Amino acid sequence: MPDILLRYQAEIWQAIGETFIMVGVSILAAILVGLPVGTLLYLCRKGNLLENRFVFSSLNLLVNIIRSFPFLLLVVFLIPFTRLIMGTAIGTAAATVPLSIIAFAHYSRLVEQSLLEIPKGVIDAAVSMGASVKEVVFKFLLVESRSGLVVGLTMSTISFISYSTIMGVVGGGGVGDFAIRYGYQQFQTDLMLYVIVIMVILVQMIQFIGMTIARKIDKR
Amino acid sequence: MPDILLRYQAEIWQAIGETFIMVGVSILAAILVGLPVGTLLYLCRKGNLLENRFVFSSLNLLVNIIRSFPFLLLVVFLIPFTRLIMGTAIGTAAATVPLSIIAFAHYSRLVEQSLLEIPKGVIDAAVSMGASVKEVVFKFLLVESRSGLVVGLTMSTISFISYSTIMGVVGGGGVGDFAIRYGYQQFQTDLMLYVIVIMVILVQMIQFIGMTIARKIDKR
Amino acid sequence: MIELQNVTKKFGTHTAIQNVSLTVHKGEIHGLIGASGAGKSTMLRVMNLLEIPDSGSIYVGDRELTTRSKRELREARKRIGMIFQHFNLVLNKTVEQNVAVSLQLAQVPKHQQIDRVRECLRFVGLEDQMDKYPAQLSGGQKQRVAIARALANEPEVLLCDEPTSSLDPHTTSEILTVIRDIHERLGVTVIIVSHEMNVIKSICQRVTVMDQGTIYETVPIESSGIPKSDRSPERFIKELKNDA
Amino acid sequence: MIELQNVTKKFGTHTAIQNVSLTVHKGEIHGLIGASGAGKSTMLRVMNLLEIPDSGSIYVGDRELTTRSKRELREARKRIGMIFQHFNLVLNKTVEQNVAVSLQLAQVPKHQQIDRVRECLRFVGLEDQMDKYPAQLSGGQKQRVAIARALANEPEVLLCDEPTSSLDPHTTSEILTVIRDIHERLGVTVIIVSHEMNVIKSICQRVTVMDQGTIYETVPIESSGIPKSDRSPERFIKELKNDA
Amino acid sequence: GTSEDQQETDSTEETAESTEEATEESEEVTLDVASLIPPMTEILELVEPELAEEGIDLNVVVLGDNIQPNDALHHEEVDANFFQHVPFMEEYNINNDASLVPVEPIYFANYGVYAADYESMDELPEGATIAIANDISNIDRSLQLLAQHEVIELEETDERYYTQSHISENPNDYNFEEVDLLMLARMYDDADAVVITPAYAEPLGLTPANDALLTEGTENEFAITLVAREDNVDEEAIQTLAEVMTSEIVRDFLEENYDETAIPAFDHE
Ligand SMILES: Nc1ncnc2c1ncn2[C@@H]1O[C@H](COP(=O)(O)OP(=O)(O)OP(=O)(O)O)[C@@H](O)[C@H]1O
Ligand SMILES: Nc1ncnc2c1ncn2[C@@H]1O[C@H](COP(=O)(O)OP(=O)(O)OP(=O)(O)O)[C@@H](O)[C@H]1O
Ligand code: MET
Ligand SMILES: [Mg+2]
Ligand SMILES: [Mg+2]
Repeated sequence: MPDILLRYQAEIWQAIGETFIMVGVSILAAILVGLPVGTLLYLCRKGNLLENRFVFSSLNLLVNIIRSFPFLLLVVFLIPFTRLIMGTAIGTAAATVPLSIIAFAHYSRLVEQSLLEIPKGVIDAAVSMGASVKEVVFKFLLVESRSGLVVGLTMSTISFISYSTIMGVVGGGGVGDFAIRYGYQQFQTDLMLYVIVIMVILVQMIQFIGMTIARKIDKR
Repeated sequence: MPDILLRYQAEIWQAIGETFIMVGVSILAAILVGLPVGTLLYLCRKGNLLENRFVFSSLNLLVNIIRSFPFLLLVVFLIPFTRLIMGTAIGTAAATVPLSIIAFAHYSRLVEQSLLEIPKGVIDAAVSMGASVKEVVFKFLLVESRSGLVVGLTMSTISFISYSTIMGVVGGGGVGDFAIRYGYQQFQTDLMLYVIVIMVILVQMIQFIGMTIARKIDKR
Repeated sequence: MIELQNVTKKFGTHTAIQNVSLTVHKGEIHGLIGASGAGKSTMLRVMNLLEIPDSGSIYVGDRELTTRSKRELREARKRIGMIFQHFNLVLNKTVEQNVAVSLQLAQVPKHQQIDRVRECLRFVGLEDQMDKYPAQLSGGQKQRVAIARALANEPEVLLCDEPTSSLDPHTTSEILTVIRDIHERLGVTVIIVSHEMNVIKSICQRVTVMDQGTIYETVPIESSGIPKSDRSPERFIKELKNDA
Repeated sequence: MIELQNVTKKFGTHTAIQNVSLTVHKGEIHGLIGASGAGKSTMLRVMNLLEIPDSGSIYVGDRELTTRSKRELREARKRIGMIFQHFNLVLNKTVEQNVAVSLQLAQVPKHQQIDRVRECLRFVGLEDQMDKYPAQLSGGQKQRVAIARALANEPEVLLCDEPTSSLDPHTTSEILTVIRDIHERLGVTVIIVSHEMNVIKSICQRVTVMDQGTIYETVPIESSGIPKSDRSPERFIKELKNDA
Repeated sequence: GTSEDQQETDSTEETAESTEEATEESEEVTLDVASLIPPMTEILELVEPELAEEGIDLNVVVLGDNIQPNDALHHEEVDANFFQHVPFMEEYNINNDASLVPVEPIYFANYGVYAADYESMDELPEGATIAIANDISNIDRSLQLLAQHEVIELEETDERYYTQSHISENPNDYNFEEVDLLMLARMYDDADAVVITPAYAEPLGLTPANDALLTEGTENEFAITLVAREDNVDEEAIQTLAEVMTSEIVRDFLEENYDETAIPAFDHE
């Protein structure tokens, strides 16, 4: 292992840990909030099961507002909110708040897109069996789109890593911030490149795992 | 119109212009490079028409590397390259180089995902008619996935706006940078909010146009 | 049991069903025939409100379907089984899961589900394909899964859109026997769309002929009975040589 | 014309076709029947190498198909029309475009394409549905588009997987007449999978019976001719009452 | 008419020649100067007309972080930059094999310690959290400021910069939280105290004179300085720029608008 990596070993491990926390929480937010919101966007769209102009427009606007904000400004804008629920606006834990919000907005769009690809016949079958909307979602839509949802979550996760990079601004840390601070701002170009290699490996792993799962569960 | 907007009118229009240039070029790159790369990723994947482990792994790695870089560092990393092809590394024109590169990598994944959703029967039909790979792509795959491709391009475009925000670092300008510079760094919170409203409107428009087109061309 | 009153359904400018009135009696097996594009599938889809008519009313049992609450409509649909022309299986569920889902929706207790699924799959001759996914099945096997799914929940009404379109004569006989059995045993009302006159003639009691979105005529017939058959390939040879 | 030698095709552990040899003569209409899951579709798909066999060889014309270059294989496929059991239409293309694409692939000059597409759609009775998309068609209409597409390019070999499975008797007669016509006029070799004995018996000259992935027997038959029919609904009534 | 035409042509030629000469004498020079935020950018804009009179076309290139202005200068994409203090520039030179040189110090950004809830350093409770910038030269600068006022003690080191690891005495057990420059001011309500430049304190309505618990003053090496390259520092245009930036106009401007926050550095020469 290169000397410089050994020298910064402790910091790098810590940064990796911080990235895992930030990205992990983002993934949770994507699944727990993004998945329902994306599903609602789909269901409330014109012509679909829960067609509802008001809910659709509101959610659509909310997601667009979040995605419109320059991410840095979103972080700043959310500081009071972050402080409210985390007690502080700085540090890795605090950084998970804006990350989670961008995460759910990001993933909800990918969920919506995946659901749009489901053949209408499947929904016909579900409805004809007397499935409630909840049952249509859980027993049909999510089953039939599951590989698309996993591919989407894989893409989102990789984006979350990229977003987490900016969280150095509020002391979130993480590998990306490490690369920027030590590598770029302190001109340790070799260190920066090593850290980027670490990030590439991380991303390759996520991509590989995600696509493998997606292929395994795709029986169509 | 609020006073402060009037006062900064000229700058804001210029920033909007810069954003249009940066995002416009990104969209071009997404279509001209991202679409072919995403299609190749799909075609070369195991079990598909052009199955080719080497091409697939190379492209996959390339896209992952681009997406792994903290965007700020990608911009910095590409400076020599940008200087080579644009003559300078600063300014709006120069900013389009890293943006185009992230754009193609970003969109290629969404293209790949859309193509993965195409039912296998369509490809069977194409192959049985003696279509060459090129014909399969142009006369079948792209036709059948076109609405997904438009939804994806819409999502990508919105991401490009978000990425362009960071281009202030190399003097790229744009609305996002304007909001950060005047609003955030100089604490003109009201100006910042107005500019963000402009961005939200821009994003809403893109989303609306994109989804409308997608619905119109989806005959499935 | 099922009554359509002056039902019209348009797709854009095209009128798929025009001012149709039809009564299907409780417990009968009712055939629906007509040229391709005559509106047969649309008729079936209107009967469980999968397609909402532009005008007219639909009675299933005693009450108008369109006036029911969402919950009541769902309950009504659970008692109406449907076999789709294009099967509409869930591609990411196994054969077993595709059939089980209709039992889950009807809140059948878990331990009963498994037995019932097996029983239905045995009916259609697929008990050994339980763990396959639809993409791994032949056309006829897919169709049989769709039939098993529709039967699983012991519906009061069974809407069948070309239920035997991909089935060989033996399997067709077996499926028709199953349909007639549940009809006799449970008094199920069956509406069957088919282009195969043999199928219609073998089990239907009344047949409606459709023409360009309207009902041309409804005639009672004497069902001819389901031809005997077995699974052996000799049958094919015999039949080829017999009445050529 | 088409010869399979010792062809075996497995899906995972399941053997769909086991060591099958079959010769289809140039210019004959050859039937393929057998129970659901017997391997009929797989046989057809092997014949144009859509399914690559695990062992054995396939001759189409004079040369082995598996040894050809990609380009030669494509050219060979252009002369083999195929009607799929599940149609496999391009859902984002109109009826017209779905048919035209096979002409485009064969580099038919543009101005001839339009006439040819119209002609084929007239054969299948869809000349007035040119601008609809598949999702707007009934099951039988979709099937007829698939037939028109396969015929458009005047193939030398026509592989038909249940080509009339969703068609009413009249349309079936018409389609069979079209197939027999091009067979007589152009000497097209036709292989037809169908579970409807009437269809097989009406136009086939030889019939192969499949059973569990193997060929049980191939028998020559005297084709009975295609029953006359017209499009009127009275026909249905007549047939219902006739031989009940 | 021929001779008249002749004459006319001649005279046109002459005029053309003379214009050419004129341009040569006062040739339009364009100076690209990279900068970040006010007051730096404002100072540059202020002197623009002065330079125009001298035939110098000043073009302010606004960039977004603390590295790019030096990179752009080093790679000759701009002719000078104006955003940093000399130690920061030296650090860049060492790491990038560059030869940037200071031209003229312009103003002191009077670094200071501010607290929302406390009037003086003594009120700050034990274990309080003090937010400081997170880039190496500003960590150094913040720690030096605190050491200067004996809030902490720093051990001797031959490294270029002091970091938290060099704190040898911290009698009040303060916590130092490193945050991005852009976040520092927003930590004013969050941390017990922040160490910031006046440029960031001003929008909070804070000035070094009235509100700072401690300030750095002007006895230090941290004046914001106009920087050029070794190869162009002696060029007339750069020197002219330095001249106008140290003129009375700039002094008046700073004193009027940035009293206490940006203290002119050029009278300390
Ligand atoms: N992709 C696949 N994976 C696994 N098994 C398959 C696959 N395709 C077909 N099979 C199996 O191979 C056997 C033959 O299938 P095939 O589609 O050739 O039958 P078929 O004779 O056309 O039947 P049908 O008349 O019902 O269409 C079936 O048992 C089927 O389950
Ligand atoms: N979604 C739709 N949009 C537009 N037209 C439609 C749609 N669905 C059906 N149609 C048209 O309505 C008519 C009746 O269709 P339907 O599917 O009911 O016919 P069918 O009697 O079931 O025919 P088949 O025997 O071919 O299945 C057809 O002409 C068809 O083209
Ligand atoms: N940005 C600081 C200021 O405002 C100085 C930057 S030099 C690293 O004074
Ligand atoms: Mg139909
Ligand atoms: Mg088949």
